[in-house]
Amino acid sequence: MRAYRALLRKDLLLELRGRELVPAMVVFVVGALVLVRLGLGGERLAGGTRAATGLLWVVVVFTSMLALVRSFAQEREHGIWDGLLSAPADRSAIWAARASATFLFLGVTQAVALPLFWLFFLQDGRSPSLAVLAAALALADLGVAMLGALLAGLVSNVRAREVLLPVLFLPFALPLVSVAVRMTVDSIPPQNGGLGALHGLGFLALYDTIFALLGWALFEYVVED
Amino acid sequence: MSSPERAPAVRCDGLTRRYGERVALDAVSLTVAPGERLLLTGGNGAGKTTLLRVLATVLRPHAGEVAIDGHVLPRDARKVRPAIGYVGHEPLVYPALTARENLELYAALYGVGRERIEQVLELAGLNGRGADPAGELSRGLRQRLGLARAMLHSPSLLLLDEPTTGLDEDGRERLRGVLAAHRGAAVIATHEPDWFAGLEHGRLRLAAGKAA
Amino acid sequence: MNGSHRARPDRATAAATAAALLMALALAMIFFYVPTDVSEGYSQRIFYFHVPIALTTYFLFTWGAVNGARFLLKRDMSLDLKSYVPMHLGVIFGSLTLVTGSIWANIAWGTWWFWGDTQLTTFLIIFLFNCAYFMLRFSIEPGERRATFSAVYAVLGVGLIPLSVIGVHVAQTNDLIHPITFNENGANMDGSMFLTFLVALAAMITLSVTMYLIELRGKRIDDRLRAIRRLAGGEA
Amino acid sequence: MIDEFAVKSVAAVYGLAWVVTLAYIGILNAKMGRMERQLDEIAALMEHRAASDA
Repeated sequence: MRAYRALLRKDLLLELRGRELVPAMVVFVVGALVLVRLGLGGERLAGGTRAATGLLWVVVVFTSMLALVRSFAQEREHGIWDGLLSAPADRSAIWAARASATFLFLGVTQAVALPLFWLFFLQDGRSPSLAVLAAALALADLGVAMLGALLAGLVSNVRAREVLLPVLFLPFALPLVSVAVRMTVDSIPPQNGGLGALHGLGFLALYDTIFALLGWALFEYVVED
Repeated sequence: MSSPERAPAVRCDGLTRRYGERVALDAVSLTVAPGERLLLTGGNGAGKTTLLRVLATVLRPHAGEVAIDGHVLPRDARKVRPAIGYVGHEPLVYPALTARENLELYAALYGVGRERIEQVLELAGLNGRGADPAGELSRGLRQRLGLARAMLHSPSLLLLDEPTTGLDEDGRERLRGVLAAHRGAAVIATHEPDWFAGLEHGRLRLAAGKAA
Repeated sequence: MNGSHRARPDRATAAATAAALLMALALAMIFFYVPTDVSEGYSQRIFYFHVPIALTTYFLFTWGAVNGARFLLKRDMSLDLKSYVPMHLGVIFGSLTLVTGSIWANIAWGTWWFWGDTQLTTFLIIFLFNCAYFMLRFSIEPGERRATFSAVYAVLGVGLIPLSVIGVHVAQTNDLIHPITFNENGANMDGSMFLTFLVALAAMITLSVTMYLIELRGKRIDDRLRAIRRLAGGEA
Repeated sequence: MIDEFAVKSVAAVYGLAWVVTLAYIGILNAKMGRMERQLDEIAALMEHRAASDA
């Protein structure tokens, strides 16, 4: 447990000092939202709130990919893997710390993105319920962070990793997003009894559990050579 | 020197390790008794670093058998890691973190008390530089930080990969002091074996992955 | 060259014969025994190939993942091959499923692809996963590392199958169009249809097993030939 | 009252299955060709060796 805390502290310190990831993610989100807003047409938003909510999730997925591609960059570029791997600490602590750090970074970025989402997209006062959206984002971020930490470790020293990671990550993002989009879109009043938030949250919880277990169990194989 | 009942500090029988198609270590066999220091010599790419990384439980052997203190790798890797101090080509520290923060991280990974940090900083002659980011330290000072990191948990087996590179006279004296005071075994890859005169118990030359 | 010259049980030929017999039986039943579906008409007969091929694809992925997991535990390189071949066959059966699915969609609903349909979307996710598996495999040099990473990703994929089946189903509320083969109260088909379906499924799975065994045999012969060549070349 | 289009579709599906199987047989054939070439090389090497021994 002490190893996990120290590794997480290290990741947060590196980001605080380097400020390399979160600022870039925030700028990316803003840029993407603007791009999407313009893409959907000037005054009247084609597809209304439903389209906007769906597209928010597209931006969320691509932003998280940005965070994952830079995971373990420090360890790779400065050859620090040998130090972590020769230490007796359990290697899934490395995975857990990386996942927690990514989860926090995604959270910070989305805390910025949500107000902007309101600003850019919602004109007619109808918006998805904040509670449902926040819960879905939290659970989705957790799943993305845990799966992402495993995949980032896997491609850490593989050629063309910047291209490979999104390709490996995308199939797993599809079921997650399809439920998250459905759930948040259905939470837009008037609620016509679409996918209940509980159903959606249940699925996201299942998703997180599966990739918590697989991430924890498989990380050992991913970092050893 | 070697007491028969205690398992050898390091034992390799026909250790083989490949990188893709290339054979980096080709059936290397060696034994280091407890308390003995073995020098690894040989040109670049002879396999010295690969051998050290296998012993440091970072690389898995592809064939043959490797055992540290009688524990067979890679099965018992977790058991032996607390006893191994590994200094690689790289100092294995985060440049953006200060020397002390790096040591705090490794102290947590090795489950070692924080007071040990000041001791190893002192040992490596870095006592004034604890708060400097590792990236701003000179090549030699970073090499000393790597040595300090490896000594944090008072390992019984030292694995040093060309530890003298980049060290100034004072640094070399401190390294000599550490080695002289070290009771356990050591495997040291070096291009200047003669510098270790008086400290070494044997040498093994590697050429193209084979014990020459 | 391993000196095992014991008569190896020729499973490939046995499987091939079984596959041929089952396939013949299935075709006979599909075209001569089972009645035309009352509501969907003649085109419903595509079902007897499309769904078995899709299920075989899932079967192949699971098989590849199981062998991948076994490789991670045992580190035996032959298991890497036994994990790779089912994934490789999964692509063939997967493509066939998507194409036959589109043909059926075209006749049944008038569109080549219907996003509202859970089965097709789920399958596409799995198919994308398969392509990602090969992208990963081709970007690492052959060796134990490639085997380990491929095995890890294959095992991850098994997690994906239930998730995409449930996820897409949960997310799609308007899935009234795609005929549900199996729902809560078992197969909603009458006796003869279900029997034909089972025979077709058995034929398809046996066919995939045959292809698996043939590929393994081919690889074994390849390796041994290369070894002999080294021997012959070595001393010449 | 046979629905022409339906029959064509069904034929397309089953025909496709055969085409894929035949393509697979083609791949196997190519693989065997490679093996044959390797055997020829080995045979040549062995003959060369037999000649040099004699």
